Amino acid sequence: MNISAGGFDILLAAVLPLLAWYVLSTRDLFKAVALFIAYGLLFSLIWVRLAAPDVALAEAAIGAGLTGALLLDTLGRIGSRDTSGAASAMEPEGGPPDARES
Amino acid sequence: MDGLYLGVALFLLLNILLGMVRVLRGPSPADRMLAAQLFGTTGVAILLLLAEALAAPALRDVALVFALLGGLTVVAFVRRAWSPPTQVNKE
Amino acid sequence: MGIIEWVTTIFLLAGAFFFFAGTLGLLRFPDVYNRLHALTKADNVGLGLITIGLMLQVDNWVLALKLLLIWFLVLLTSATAAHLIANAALRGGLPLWRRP
Amino acid sequence: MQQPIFSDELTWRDRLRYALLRLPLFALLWWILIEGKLAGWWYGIPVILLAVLVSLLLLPAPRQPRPLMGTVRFVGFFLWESLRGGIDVALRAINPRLPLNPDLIDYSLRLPEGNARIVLMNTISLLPGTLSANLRDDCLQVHTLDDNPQTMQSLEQVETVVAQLFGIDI
Repeated sequence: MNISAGGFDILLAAVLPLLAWYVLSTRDLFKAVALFIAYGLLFSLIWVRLAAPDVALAEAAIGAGLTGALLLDTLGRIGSRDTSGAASAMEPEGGPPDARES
Repeated sequence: MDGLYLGVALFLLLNILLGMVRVLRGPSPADRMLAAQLFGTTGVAILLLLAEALAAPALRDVALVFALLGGLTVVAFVRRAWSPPTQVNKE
Repeated sequence: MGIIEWVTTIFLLAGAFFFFAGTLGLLRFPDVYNRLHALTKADNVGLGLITIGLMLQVDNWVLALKLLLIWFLVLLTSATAAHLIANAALRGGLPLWRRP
Repeated sequence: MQQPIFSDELTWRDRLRYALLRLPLFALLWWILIEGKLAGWWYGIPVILLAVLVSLLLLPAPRQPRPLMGTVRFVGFFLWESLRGGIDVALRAINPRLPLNPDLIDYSLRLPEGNARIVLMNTISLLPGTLSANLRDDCLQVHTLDDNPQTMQSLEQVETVVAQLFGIDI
């Protein structure tokens, strides 16, 4: 039991700073938002391990969910096409796809 | 049994971290949004296991929130963030 | 361990396997549509198996109902989310991968 | 958003009837959520009433009574097929040769517009090898993992089961 629990904690503690670094350093805004949502949910797991389920609830709902949705909305308004990665990914690489314009 | 619960929970956490590679690599925004879904389902499973192992029933409510938030972020993504060039913004 | 413990163990391990397969599909499948298949279906079966495994262990049957409710909620949201993402990708013109 | 809050199609007596029908359902849901404790009712009663009100706003249309056999058959079918779907995709994912032959197929719906279609689309997304991608008029675009003639048949089968769930003849 101790090994698994210890491994769980160490893994969380090791990955979270790395993820935080990625969120801050990435140039692609959309990628940053997606990583931020993942970061919030992992953070909520940390609160769970610290025996604070109420804080975990708040972190998941406000930190990841609500803030994530607001950030996505903001991104839509400022136009995510300006950022590097999102723009290039939107262009179909070869010929028109099966998508029909709706 | 608690050892089994924690072991499976650890395995699922490793699974999420492996899935994060897809978020980092993309290539499209839709690929990255799959992370929300990954966390929605896998996070719920982890929390249910921890609730049993740590005898903390409140974690089931956290799992409930996880389940709802995955859907919420995906809706926000589809309706707001990702307005494809072919589609005229009708807002 | 009694028989119920063994059954729970089997269900939990099977569930973990499906989660692993889902992640594997997420990494290996060639485009967003295929990845959606892998993630939605494999993870839902995984969560379902883990839910059943845990339901066998609870001492209060209302709790078992709650676990079932949570699973049903995840089922609903992930099916809807998968459709929304696929729809957005299609309208956004993400090309479909076909076997060459 | 231009619609009035309550649509005028229903009389207040009808609304009261639906509210009374839904009340025990939401009470049961709350009871499950608080894990059968008795202490939560002080918050519970207002929340349940609010939930009934919101449900009347969001889903005012009266539901036809569901045929019981159709429901049972649907649940069984759904559980079995979603298990098959999970196994199918898991085997594809762990197979080193990655046996995928994806395609986008058109399926013309026989079900009428409404909730039945939503249930059908969500069900298709969880069944083996199919994912509903786009709905335009009566044509549903379905993404399949493996393009073979059986897919059409299984789609028709799903539609039949969903139609039975709603008691619709197609």
